[in-house]
Amino acid sequence: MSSSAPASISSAIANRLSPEACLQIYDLMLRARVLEERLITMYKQGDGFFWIGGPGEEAFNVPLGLLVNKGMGVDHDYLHLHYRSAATLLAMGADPVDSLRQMKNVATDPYSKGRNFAGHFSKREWNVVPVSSPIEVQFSIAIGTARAQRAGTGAKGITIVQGGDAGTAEGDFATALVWSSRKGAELPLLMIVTNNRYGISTPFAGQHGYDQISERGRAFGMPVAVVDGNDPEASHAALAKALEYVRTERKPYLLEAMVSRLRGHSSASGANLAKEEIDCLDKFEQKLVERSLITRAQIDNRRDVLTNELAEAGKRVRTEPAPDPSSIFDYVFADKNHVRGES
Amino acid sequence: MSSSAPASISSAIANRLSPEACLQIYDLMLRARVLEERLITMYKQGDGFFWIGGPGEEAFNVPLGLLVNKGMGVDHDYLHLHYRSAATLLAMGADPVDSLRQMKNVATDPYSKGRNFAGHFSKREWNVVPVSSPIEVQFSIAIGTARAQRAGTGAKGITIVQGGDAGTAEGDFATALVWSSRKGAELPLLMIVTNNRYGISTPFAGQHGYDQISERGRAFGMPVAVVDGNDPEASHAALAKALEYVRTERKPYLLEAMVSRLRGHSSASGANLAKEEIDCLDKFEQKLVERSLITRAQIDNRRDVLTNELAEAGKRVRTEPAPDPSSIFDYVFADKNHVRGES
Amino acid sequence: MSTMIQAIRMALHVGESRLGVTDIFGEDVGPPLGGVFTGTQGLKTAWNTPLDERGIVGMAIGLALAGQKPVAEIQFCDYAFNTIDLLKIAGNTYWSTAGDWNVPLVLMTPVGAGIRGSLYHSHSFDAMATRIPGWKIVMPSTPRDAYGLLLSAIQDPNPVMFLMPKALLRVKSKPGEDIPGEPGDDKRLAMMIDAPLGDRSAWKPEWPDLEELYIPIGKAKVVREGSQVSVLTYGRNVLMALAAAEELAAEGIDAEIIDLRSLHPYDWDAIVASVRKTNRVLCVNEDTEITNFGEHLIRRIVEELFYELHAPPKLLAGAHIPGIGLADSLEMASVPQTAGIKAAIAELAAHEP
Amino acid sequence: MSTMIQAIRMALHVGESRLGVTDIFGEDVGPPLGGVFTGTQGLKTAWNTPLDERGIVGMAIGLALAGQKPVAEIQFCDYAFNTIDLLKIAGNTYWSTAGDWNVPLVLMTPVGAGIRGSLYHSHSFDAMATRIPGWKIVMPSTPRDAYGLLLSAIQDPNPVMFLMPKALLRVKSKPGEDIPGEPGDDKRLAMMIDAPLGDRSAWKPEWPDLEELYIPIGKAKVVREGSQVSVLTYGRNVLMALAAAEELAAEGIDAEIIDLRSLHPYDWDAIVASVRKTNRVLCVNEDTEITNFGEHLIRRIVEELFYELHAPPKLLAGAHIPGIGLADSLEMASVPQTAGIKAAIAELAAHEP
Ligand SMILES: Cc1ncc(C[n+]2csc(CCOP(=O)(O)OP(=O)(O)O)c2C)c(N)n1
Ligand SMILES: Cc1ncc(C[n+]2csc(CCOP(=O)(O)OP(=O)(O)O)c2C)c(N)n1
Ligand SMILES: [Mg+2]
Ligand SMILES: [Mg+2]
Repeated sequence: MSSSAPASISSAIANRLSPEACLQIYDLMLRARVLEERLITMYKQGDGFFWIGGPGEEAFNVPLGLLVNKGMGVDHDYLHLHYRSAATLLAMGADPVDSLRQMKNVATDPYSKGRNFAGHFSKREWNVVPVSSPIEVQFSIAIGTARAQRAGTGAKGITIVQGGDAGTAEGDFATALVWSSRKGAELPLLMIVTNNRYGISTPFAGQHGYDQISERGRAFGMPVAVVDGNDPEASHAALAKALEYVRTERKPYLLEAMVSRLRGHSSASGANLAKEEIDCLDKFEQKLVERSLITRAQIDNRRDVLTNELAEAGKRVRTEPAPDPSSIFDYVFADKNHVRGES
Repeated sequence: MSSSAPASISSAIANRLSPEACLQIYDLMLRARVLEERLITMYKQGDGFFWIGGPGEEAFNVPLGLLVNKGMGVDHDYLHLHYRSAATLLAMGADPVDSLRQMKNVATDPYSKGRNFAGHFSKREWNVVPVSSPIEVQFSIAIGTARAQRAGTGAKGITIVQGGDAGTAEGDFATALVWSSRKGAELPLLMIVTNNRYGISTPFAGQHGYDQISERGRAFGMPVAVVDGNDPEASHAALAKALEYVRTERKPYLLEAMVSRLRGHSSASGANLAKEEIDCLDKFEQKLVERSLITRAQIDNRRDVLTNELAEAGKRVRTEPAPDPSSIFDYVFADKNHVRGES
Repeated sequence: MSTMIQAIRMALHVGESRLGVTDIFGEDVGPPLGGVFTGTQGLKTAWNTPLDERGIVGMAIGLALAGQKPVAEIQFCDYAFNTIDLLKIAGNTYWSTAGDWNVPLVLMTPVGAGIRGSLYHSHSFDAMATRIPGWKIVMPSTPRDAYGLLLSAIQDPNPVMFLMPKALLRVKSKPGEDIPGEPGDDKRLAMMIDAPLGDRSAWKPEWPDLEELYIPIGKAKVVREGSQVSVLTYGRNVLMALAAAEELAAEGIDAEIIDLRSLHPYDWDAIVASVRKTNRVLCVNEDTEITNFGEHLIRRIVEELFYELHAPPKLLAGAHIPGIGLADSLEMASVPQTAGIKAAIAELAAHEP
Repeated sequence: MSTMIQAIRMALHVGESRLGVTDIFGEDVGPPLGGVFTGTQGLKTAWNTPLDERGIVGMAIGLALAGQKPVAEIQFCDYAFNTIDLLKIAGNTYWSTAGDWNVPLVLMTPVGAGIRGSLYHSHSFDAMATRIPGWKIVMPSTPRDAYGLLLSAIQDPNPVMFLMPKALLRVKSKPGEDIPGEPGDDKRLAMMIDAPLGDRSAWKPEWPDLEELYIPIGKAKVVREGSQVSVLTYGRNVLMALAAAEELAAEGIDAEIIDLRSLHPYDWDAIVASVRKTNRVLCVNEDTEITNFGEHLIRRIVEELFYELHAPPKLLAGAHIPGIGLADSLEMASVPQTAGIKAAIAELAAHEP
């Protein structure tokens, strides 16, 4: 995934991670997958009104979560994610049960207190900027956190923004390209496009004038790369390289990850398995088995354990209270400047 | 101005136009310049509230007006211009006195009946789409007239859209790039950026990540070119080439013209002469004198004649009626479908 | 007996096959999906756009200027708020050019709450839309009105916004409110014009032969005659107001329910006639309650009919909060519900000057 | 004696030198121009952005989230209509995250008619702004209020919109309304803080040492006490209403003029007190008259104070047309003028129940 060469030729050997790293990534990928499956089950059982998430993006989103400089404030990385980022949050250490709470829209949902859809994360403690439903606006907002971290400020963190392929047609994507690359005022911004080749029902083909969206970064003088987002080792390497560049150069980088959409767009389209898509989890399991880092039995057992854990958690969440009707008037105006550390 | 080479190396010889063509272009450039000077004088004498226009763009805008396939409907070219396009309109045959009328905001102003600023043209008879003040929106609207002329429709006209350099930072510029280059659904759209290296007071340097804005077209697979907009022959050649491509291929083309801003941004910044800028009219006069196509005496005489004509016209326009207050309620809703030929 | 979304689809079919509609477009509007609510399935001029609302509105304006007849969709009105400047241009072009260029386009977009859509699938657009001069704004509450208003919108030489009450899209028409030409049997209609699940590449709709029906823009409909209170409403709230009125009838309270159908221009004569009769007014809509279209109606009623009023006019609207929360309890508390409408009508009826 | 634009510049200086303002930005906000109205000349944190309003608003939100204190400018509110979705996000983030992230930013933008600005330099923004929950909205009518409201906006942990009445930016403050610390002599002040014409690369402002002054957001000001009619207005129309009231005083009509100053939250107590006293209400603003903020005020007054009213409340606002025409005759006919305000007050005063 060098800035000139396509993903395919990136040497698999070069990207190989240690057995420990592989197993850590695998376990997080599995946790993320099991979480999404639980959320879909909850939806189908009427324990939530709408599901949207990231099954098929775990191989890319888990390494992203592991490579983040996690924390609060400009010395850590700001994350402007979208609604397929559960794996990234889990890799950062989020409690999957909190996702069940948001799905069930109970008052205990820590991300929105039952106000927002599943996958709409917000965690100031970790610089996870609120996920909002409008496509691509995060690209216009990310330039602001990035400016607070620009060269000369001494800030150690950078800003990472992520969105889908279809969304790059919004002007906000161009806004991020233009504002982050101004000569002499470049921003430490990693722009990630997770390309699953669909916008809801609309295929990539016929909506774009190029084969790879990352080509759009070249005119702005920024490094661009494409990576196989179904390969966690390649993704880890591509992310490490991109992050290294942005951290040291304090300049923008555009990374495109080719990923799968395993359960279709959302519950609105049925959330059924898309058999034609590559399953990064299957692929990685095979690899780990071939490398004899894990056995089928261990895999099946681990999956059962995690599945049962979340099934039990789901039952508990069912018993948690719905938000109070009068709470709709809470949090319209702040009386403290929380983002400035007041509390 | 080939899609790879910079403007500079485009051979002057190759671009040479016939004496007749040169003199026609020169006379139109002069008419346009004299018109702008009259408008500025009107502003300074209190015969108008605001001036904005195109002194310094005549060498590019006149050839544009001459090369347009002028007329009404999809078999002719649609023009989505901005507020510096008087020279293009004059080259198409517009009456300069109508510009004085809009400047003086009298009821006889054919473009807006005293409602809009100078330079805000509208002429359905010639497919001149209304110029509106918001920067860059014409790029989002132009894709619509272009779609009505796309390959397969049999339409003979194409769509031409023009805007400034700073305005390309708006998402609408990206919208035109994305929508016009969709594979299999390309649009016959010539996008022109007249780059005067300023947005009001803000210099080009420091606001962009590239040296030439036209670079942004490459990722979309469209031909791009840069031309010296102070050279009418080079501009004529660059436009002829671009138009030829769009007319035959029915695909988009991005042309950047480097132009001067001879009177600053507008009357808001004084409309005084910017001595540091190249004056395309002076340059072309020298050339024509060198080629002995015209004499200094003829030039001075011609300028006097045109100046006096417009001075006289300005006096007449002063006597024309102001719009009636009650007319503010006219033309809120149409009762006929004019754009469909009803009248 | 069709649903509103089927009625819209049939109107678009008539539009593209007989009324000169050239382009029906938006995100996921073309095959294979035919719209997130199925409104554009099986239409021959329907196509998918890039994910760019500004491009969609710009495309519609440009097509209109080029003498085409575009019908554009913004997938949810929640996502139209980055295009207000372009909507204003569509509305001001005829005026700014003093009659040179009119802009005949139709913009469709689903609005309102009622589907547990959380912050970004619950917005209303009526207050925003009525603030944009040069547009005509319509919003049906029945499939038949949807069909007739959409045909009128397509024929209009001006920009017309067609607001689709999300919660009513799958509600079936009442007996006697058929669309002229549709088969009486709704199973049959579904077989004919609803795309099958799964692969549809081979599917073609079989259109009933429909007659044209034009509901004039600017005419309200008295959906329930009454003598004591005038309820001025539209879209989803019409059904709630009717339900409330029926319950109140049992209690001897007689409310008149007016479905405005057109928000701009609106039917002032119908409002005046009703207020002169009942002397009491309730405006109901789902949009947030500060700078709300119902407040315009009340302001004008007060200015012109002050001495006709036997009680202070009342507005029942959405809470003035930044969003509509996902949880049942939150959505119900955020926008008017039948019980609240019933209480408001009863209070007004009981009010003695 | 400063002008409003000088007062704004001085407030921004206090903001960046004492109150933690980190970024003042927008189109032509930085050197050399320092703002199309000179509001940001000589400020050390002022910088020029690309010509992209969406980027400007997004930048402001992002900076706020990162704990900075941004003051962003949209050059004319006429050009903010492609950012409404982002303004809504600034307003709903604290709510949607149930208190996790507040968004402390200030957005300044010039509004209103009065300078023959034609279609795109005459827009009002008060109706649009009051429709976006989660924002505080202020609009001064004097230099001193501009100074004090802007300092309060900078200190507020929420998004605050600071609407600058274009026509008043160069109006000088009245005696006794000085900004604490400014030199009495206005020539002197100009010498100190106005950038010279021509080359300014070497110029540095000499700031007076200013005291902080906070005009609380949410408090109106009774600018003229009166007994017969309450005029609720703000911005440019305050001066017109005062002029009208002075003329009417000579004719024995005694109007009370209330400058709301804050549009959201607004000072309901002040309104109630005035209406209880005068029993007659006139709302005046320049925004288009359908779905207008003045209609909200009238709706609430009617709902809560119906029996206090001795005359139908009246709204004087901009004509509901797609734009404001350039010609004198057109602009004057499109928005309220002193004569019209005077006539409306007189009519209300003369009205007998
Ligand atoms: C501004 C906006 N327009 C439309 C939508 C409705 N919508 C939700 S997801 C989606 C498709 C997004 O596709 P892409 O950007 O490729 O991301 P993906 O879902 O494929 O990961 C659309 C159109 C939206 N949420 N926001
Ligand atoms: C959307 C919008 N934002 C801001 C303005 C104010 N404005 C008018 S011209 C201008 C600068 C345009 O610069 P450029 O695009 O380079 O065109 P030029 O005037 O230099 O030809 C600005 C900011 C506007 N008219 N529209
Ligand atoms: Mg996608
Ligand atoms: Mg320029």
